[in-house]
Amino acid sequence: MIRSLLRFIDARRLIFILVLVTLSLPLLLRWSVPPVRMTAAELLFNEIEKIPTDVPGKIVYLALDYGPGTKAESGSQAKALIEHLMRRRIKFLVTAQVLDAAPIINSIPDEVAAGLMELYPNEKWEYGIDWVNMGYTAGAGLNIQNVAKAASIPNFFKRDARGNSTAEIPLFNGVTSIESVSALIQITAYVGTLESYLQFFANEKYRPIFLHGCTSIATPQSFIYLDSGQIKGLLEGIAGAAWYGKLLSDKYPDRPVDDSVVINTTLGVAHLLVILLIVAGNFVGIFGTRASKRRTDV
Amino acid sequence: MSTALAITILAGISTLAMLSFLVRENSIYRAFEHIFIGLSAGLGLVVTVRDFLYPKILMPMFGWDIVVFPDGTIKDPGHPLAWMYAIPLAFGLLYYTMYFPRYSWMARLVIGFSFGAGGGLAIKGFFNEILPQVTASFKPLVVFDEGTIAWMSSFNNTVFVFTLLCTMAYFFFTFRRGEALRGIAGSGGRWLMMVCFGAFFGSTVMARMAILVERLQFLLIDWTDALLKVVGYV
Amino acid sequence: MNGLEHATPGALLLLAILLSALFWPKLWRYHRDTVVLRRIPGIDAIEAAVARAAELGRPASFTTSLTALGPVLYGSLGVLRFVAQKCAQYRNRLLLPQSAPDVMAVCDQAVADSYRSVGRLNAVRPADTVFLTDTQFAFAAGYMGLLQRENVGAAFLFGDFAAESLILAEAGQAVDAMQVAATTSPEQVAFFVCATDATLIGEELFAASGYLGRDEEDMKALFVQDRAKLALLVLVIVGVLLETGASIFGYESGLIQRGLQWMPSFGGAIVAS
Amino acid sequence: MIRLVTFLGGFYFFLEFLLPTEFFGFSFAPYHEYITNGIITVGVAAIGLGLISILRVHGTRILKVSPGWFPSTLLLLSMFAMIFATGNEAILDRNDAKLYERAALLREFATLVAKDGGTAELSAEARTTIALEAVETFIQELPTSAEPEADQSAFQELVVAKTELQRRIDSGSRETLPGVNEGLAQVATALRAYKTTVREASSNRKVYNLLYQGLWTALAAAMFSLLGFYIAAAAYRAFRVRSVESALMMGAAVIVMLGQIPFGVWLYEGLPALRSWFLSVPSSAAFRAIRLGAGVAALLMAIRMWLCLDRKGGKA
Repeated sequence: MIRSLLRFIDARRLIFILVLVTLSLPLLLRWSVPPVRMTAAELLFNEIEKIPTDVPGKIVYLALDYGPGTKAESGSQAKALIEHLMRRRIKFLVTAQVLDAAPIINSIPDEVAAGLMELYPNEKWEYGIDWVNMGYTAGAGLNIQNVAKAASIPNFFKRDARGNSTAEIPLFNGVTSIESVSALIQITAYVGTLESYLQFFANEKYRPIFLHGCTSIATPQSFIYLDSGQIKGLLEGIAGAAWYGKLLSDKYPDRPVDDSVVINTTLGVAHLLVILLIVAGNFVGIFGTRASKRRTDV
Repeated sequence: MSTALAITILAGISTLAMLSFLVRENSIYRAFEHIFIGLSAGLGLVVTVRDFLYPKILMPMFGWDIVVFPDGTIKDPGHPLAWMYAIPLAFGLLYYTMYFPRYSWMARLVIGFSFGAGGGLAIKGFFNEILPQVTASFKPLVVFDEGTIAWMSSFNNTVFVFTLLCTMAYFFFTFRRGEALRGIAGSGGRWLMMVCFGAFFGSTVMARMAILVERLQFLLIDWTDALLKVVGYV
Repeated sequence: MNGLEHATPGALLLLAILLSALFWPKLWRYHRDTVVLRRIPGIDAIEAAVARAAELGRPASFTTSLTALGPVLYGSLGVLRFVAQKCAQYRNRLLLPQSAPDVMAVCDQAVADSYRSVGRLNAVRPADTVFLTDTQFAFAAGYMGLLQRENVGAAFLFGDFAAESLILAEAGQAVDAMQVAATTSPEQVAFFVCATDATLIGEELFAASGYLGRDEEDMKALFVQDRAKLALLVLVIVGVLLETGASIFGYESGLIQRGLQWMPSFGGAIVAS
Repeated sequence: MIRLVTFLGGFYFFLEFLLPTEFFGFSFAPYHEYITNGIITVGVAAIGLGLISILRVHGTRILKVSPGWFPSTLLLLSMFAMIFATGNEAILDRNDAKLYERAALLREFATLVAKDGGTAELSAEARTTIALEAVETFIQELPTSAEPEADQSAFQELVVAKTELQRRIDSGSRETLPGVNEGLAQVATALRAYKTTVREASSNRKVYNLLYQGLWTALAAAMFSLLGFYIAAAAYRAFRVRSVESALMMGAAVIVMLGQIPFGVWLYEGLPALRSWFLSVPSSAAFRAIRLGAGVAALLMAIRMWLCLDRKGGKA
């Protein structure tokens, strides 16, 4: 029985088990190691801090262009940023130019708001007052251009994702053209979506400050825009989100440990495991208990 | 039980079924695999009709897109030549002759046509996609910053160009005897490629693991919560 | 510079140079005997894999994954024909997991032709062309299951791949099949290198059928491909030198770009790229 | 023959590329979309092939009750279920959309009449009555009783808007058309809100959500997450130091991995920067080189496809 089991668990399956265990444990124990300092994320944090909250008719334009596939990375970024905006009572509208984001942008602000109201029972964050969801709009760059050129953003959208006409939404009081947008925050897992904003989200006179969150794969490209000053702050993958969470916790000490830090730790562990496996593989290769199957040849 | 709850439960079961392949190919995996394929096939079919065939082809073809005001004045006359869509549609139907050996040569016509179209498009594609990448690689080997040499960017550009050229050189298949240089450049290019593949592999680990973590979170937290709800519910 | 939507004199000139070897081989002093082929290990693996599958009495499989009808598919078809011929000769089954209907039609034709060419047309089994679906991961799931259940001995992965690449390759690993992969998408090469026995990188995919054939025409095709590339290489070098010069001597940069984009006006219309 | 057809297939795109946007007053632009759609249609027409193949393979398997008949049954069932659910959703969407479009059209007409009154054939009054009657009939067609499972308050709002509009029609004249227009707008909004709740509550939507979110999306995500396991297995197997090449590959991979995790900087602070350099300088260069080479090869292959230059490859 046991012998047959051992025979069944070959190197391959052993690895699978290892992966499963090493990833599940930190998640369950909510184990968190202090994240690495991310200067780009700090830039973003400070930009949000700079946004004035007393000027009426100003909104932040939050574009979440990612699908379920990158929920762990982009999702954590979105949560952290939305929490920051809500805590500072900065009004924002959320929208997406990719279809798979449609359900996400509908649910995420609700979740964050619910969490905050749990934490502060005597405060209130309401849809239509603190944020509004404009839903998915097709047409990518073209559509973005129209928004930027529109004389009145509420009139351009006409109706929000939940079917209410923008005229009746209190958040839009005093909101006119793109000049009412104090900042654009774009979080994406898709190539080219940031570019379409960089190209089109501005008019002759005014361009809001651009803030960006990207997946770890895309960091090198995104850094080019940070260097060129086209974006003023950047969240790099989960690491960026984690450091952002740390910054939030520093400012709001009563804040519970957030997912991003846990996920960040988990992913760190996952990487260590992979590196460990590489080392182990080489040991096996050298001391040939089981020589590699066939020579991998390019 | 509410729909949302049902969805979560079902999603969890589907996830486990797929992951069960890691242990070994089993009947549950097989069942869900076939369901998955069935759903995708159905979805693909409907989406094609809903998003392309109906609105872009059939509606104009039959003039369903013509809009008339209540007093009979025409608002949108549609396109007079839209009926011509019938031609490519009929031509495309020749694909189905492949099931009748006697007429299968007709299918070859359509296939030929499609290849031709693909070829024509690709020519344009080269100038639209590849050419910009070519010109984008024209990087100055020496970069000046207010009169002084910017060493870092100069170095980066040099490495970039060197890698580019070596890698391109690696892909020469034919050569005349005694062109050793290209061979050397080639093997250099091959090494650089390996570095690049390794680097990309490394950076992809993050993305893939992130997805796995997201799924595990779903299973360990959302799904278990849902299960408990159901248990409490029953 | 942005891509060119429409041809410009500069672009046409470039096109002419790139195609010159195709239409006037003599221009490049083409002579069959002067052409020596560099060895591509992956190529030899193709035949070895088919043979191995036959020895083990396990079917072979050939997939183009989600590759659409186009040059890449066209290039892969050459290899498919070769593999199909060998399978026909070895009296071995060849599975074709398919994702797109029109591609399926094309592959069926190719297989039928190659079976006919070795006089075993009646051995073609329509049921071995398995249409899965065009959804990335549904296709991958189907492919995994198929390889397991049919216990495939050799798997060929040719074409454009995306994230599914590693899933497909690991499916082959799981049944210990000998795998040869070729892809033009560099992002996926790394995974194929890790999980398959032989990987053709980038344009080697286009060269593969030439290597397998090795007759006059193939040689010429490879020669042409190389010369076009040589022209491009030279273009890059010139461009780099010009830019370097621009940054040293301070004359205006981007000369070639402008050259490529320059457009005389027809009928009064000025055309930007 | 085949050669000719093949040539024709590519000819348009080549010509479209060859000719500038405007060539002695002639331009493809207005036709481009139509022609492209036409060419796409040819490929789309093949969609049935996949369906036939599926029905053939799995149908026979079921009929013969040969091994694997059960999964095949599931496959066909789920396929038809999806076709039904999604198709039904699409049709319902279409019907709702028709109502909204109708309202929009009526509004446009009302504004038109209010603005420039009569036409050559019809007097302003006649057109006004036509407009009002059209709105009247439109109101008739609106839902009169609330669906039981729908949001009742939304329906009440619709009723209110309706009665208001009715009032405006009854006292309708060309001058009051703008008012009618406004009323229509309110009705349209209320209608949309109500319809949304109806659809949300519909059983078809529930089935669709179960199939789409419960199964399809979940299955796709699960497949995607398999990569997490596989990438680990691949790392174990493949990164063995056998040659300079594999050593380089391994080295780069490890550096990049260490560069993107919190533990990395414990070893060396420079790692993240190093990672970024690796990815942005040598990697992107090598990638580009591969793309360029493949691009040129593809270009040549395209030409040969288009002109049927070779016996080999995919000669149809």
